[in-house]
Amino acid sequence: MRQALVLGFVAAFVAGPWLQAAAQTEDPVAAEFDKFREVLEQDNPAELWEVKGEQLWKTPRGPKNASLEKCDLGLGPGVVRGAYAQMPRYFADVDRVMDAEARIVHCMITLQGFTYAELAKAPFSSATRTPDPVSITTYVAAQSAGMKFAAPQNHAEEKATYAAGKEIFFYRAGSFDFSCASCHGVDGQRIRTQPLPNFTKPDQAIRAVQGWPGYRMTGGVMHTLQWRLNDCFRQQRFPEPGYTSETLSALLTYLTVNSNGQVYKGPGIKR
Amino acid sequence: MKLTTLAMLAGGAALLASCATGPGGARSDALSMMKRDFHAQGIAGMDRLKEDKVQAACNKYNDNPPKEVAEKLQREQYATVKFPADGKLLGDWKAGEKVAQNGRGMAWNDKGGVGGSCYNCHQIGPATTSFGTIGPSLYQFAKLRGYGADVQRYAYAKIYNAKSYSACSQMPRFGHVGALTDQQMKDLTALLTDRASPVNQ
Amino acid sequence: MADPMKIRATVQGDVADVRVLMAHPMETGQRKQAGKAVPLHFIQSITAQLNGKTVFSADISQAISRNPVFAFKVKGAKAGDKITVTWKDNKGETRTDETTVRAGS
Amino acid sequence: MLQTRRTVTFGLAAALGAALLKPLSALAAWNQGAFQAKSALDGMKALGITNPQDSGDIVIRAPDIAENGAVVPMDITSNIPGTTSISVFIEKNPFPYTGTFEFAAGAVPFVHLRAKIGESTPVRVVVAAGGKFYTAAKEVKVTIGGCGG
Repeated sequence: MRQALVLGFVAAFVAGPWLQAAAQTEDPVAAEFDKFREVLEQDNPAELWEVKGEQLWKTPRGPKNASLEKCDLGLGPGVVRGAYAQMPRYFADVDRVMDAEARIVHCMITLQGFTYAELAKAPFSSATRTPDPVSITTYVAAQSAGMKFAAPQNHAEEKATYAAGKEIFFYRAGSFDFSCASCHGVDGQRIRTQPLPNFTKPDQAIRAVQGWPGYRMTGGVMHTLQWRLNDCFRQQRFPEPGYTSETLSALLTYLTVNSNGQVYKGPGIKR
Repeated sequence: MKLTTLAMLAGGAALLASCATGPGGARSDALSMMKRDFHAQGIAGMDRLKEDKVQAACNKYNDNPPKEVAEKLQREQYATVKFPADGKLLGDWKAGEKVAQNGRGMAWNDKGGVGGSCYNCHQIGPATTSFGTIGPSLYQFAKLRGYGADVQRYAYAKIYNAKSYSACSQMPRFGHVGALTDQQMKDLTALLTDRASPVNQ
Repeated sequence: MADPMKIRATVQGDVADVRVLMAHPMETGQRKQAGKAVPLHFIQSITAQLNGKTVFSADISQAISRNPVFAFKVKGAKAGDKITVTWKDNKGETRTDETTVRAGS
Repeated sequence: MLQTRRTVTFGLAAALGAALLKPLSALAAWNQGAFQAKSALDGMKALGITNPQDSGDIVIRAPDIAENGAVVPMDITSNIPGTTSISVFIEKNPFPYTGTFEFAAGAVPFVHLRAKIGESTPVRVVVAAGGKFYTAAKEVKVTIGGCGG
């Protein structure tokens, strides 16, 4: 990520001469962030939610008093290892493509008897509460750490969903005429000091999905990609996308397929 | 709506066997998905998902419309610019700096327009090093371009409706969509074009 | 009840590297939620024992980050030894977890 | 990494509870006076720290510029023989005294911690060794970041 920042200085900067001089050398701030990012990642509080998520996965809960151990994440009922890196994918039982959290929520509804309304009511973490699907997604994601992303593009619906996701990515609308691509469609740019990876490029798309679910230092809360995309649309000045909706699965299909072949490092730590 | 179902309905199942995209193509799938999946939140209504003329053209041509289309759009957009009734384009650059720093406004958790988010994308004053690079540097804006009325008018109109000069510019149309008040735009114009502004030192 | 800690203890030579993750809000008393200040709520004391003998302890303030992370090193430890960590917060709540020292790779 | 994770044991001793919280001699009680002091100097006074000597044998590894002031990681090591405790003062925080870490027989005088830092500040460390106090400080800058993550 920090490499992109340095790149940003070199490539996008032609204006201020005093800055050009600075651009010749590596950005010391970025280097410093990098160094301590490693320190922070060594002990990541995200692991606390992995533990919690594992318990939630294995404990009989909900009106049907069932565990999630029969939940099919695409590799067969109960198979968790490797599943996260191979989603979003098409699920015949719902005849749509689902990302990991969408599938987990689906399982909580069908196997445990929770309702979508109660799960979607306050789906994002606050200082005092981490919703169960967030912990469970963190657990599931951790079981794909070290594996390569391999979101399938075999079923016709998976291909169509990728294509729709790409359209959504480039769709400019809203008060500020923004699309996802406004910030993430060009190499080497940054917003304030934050590097903006170009998600249309395979080598950079990984930055959209790497490190999620992530422990966010701001607020000290655990967030998933459902939250991340929700907040992107807020900053895009769009209305709000539905939690675990097909729109978000489509966008995640576009981003993940673009990252296929790259290694997922597991739950991360975010600014 | 299931994408395959859409394709089947079109009666083109055989033709589309290897591609489940609906009859209107991926774009139509995407639009119907978004229309169904989004909901109004705070000040952000569902109307925001609809493209206006500029957005439609930029989406259609991948931000690169043919010259004549672009020029027509730019003329139309420039016509939306309402210059201040009192004829004064320069406000207070100090107030402008605050507007430029403020990144809030128009999101569903805002009450309306708040700031200009200028530093998100532009280098402006020399004191702020945490600036974005999505837009060009505006440092020494008038020092490089001149302090005349034409430069002030250009700055004001660009802030009011950036699409007046570049149909598919990534910059929002702050005046056109009511994200900034006349006074805020005057203050920003001063930040960029006032001789006393640190931007021009 | 407080959520469990996550403790990792690996020995290299005769020094055990002990790393602890704690689930705690560490409220400073300054944060506001729905217009009301969230009361001060933070871990005050930490004690770590090697096979029942205290080797490391700390008194801390609310300035320690939310979901605290600590690491320390214990000499004379070997694989199979027990490391026990206990914290106690300003509301009197306490939590103890234990792990076994593992040989480092 | 995964290997290590799986070997970790959880919550086994929850029932042992507060019985284990036997304070070390020097840490008889959580020092309210020191923790509520508004300056590092007052905090030190309340702790009985007097005349700390500057020392090059205290190593503070902390970022020059922290990515996020809510979580500033630091590794503190004392190379002073006979070190019994390390105390940390974040000078510009509203309550600078952040904590004291005590090392009994066998513990290496090292601690990794993560603290909240409100504004750019010196982080001052005081080491107690052989009945004397030693000190060193490291400047940490805190920045404003962008959005998202």
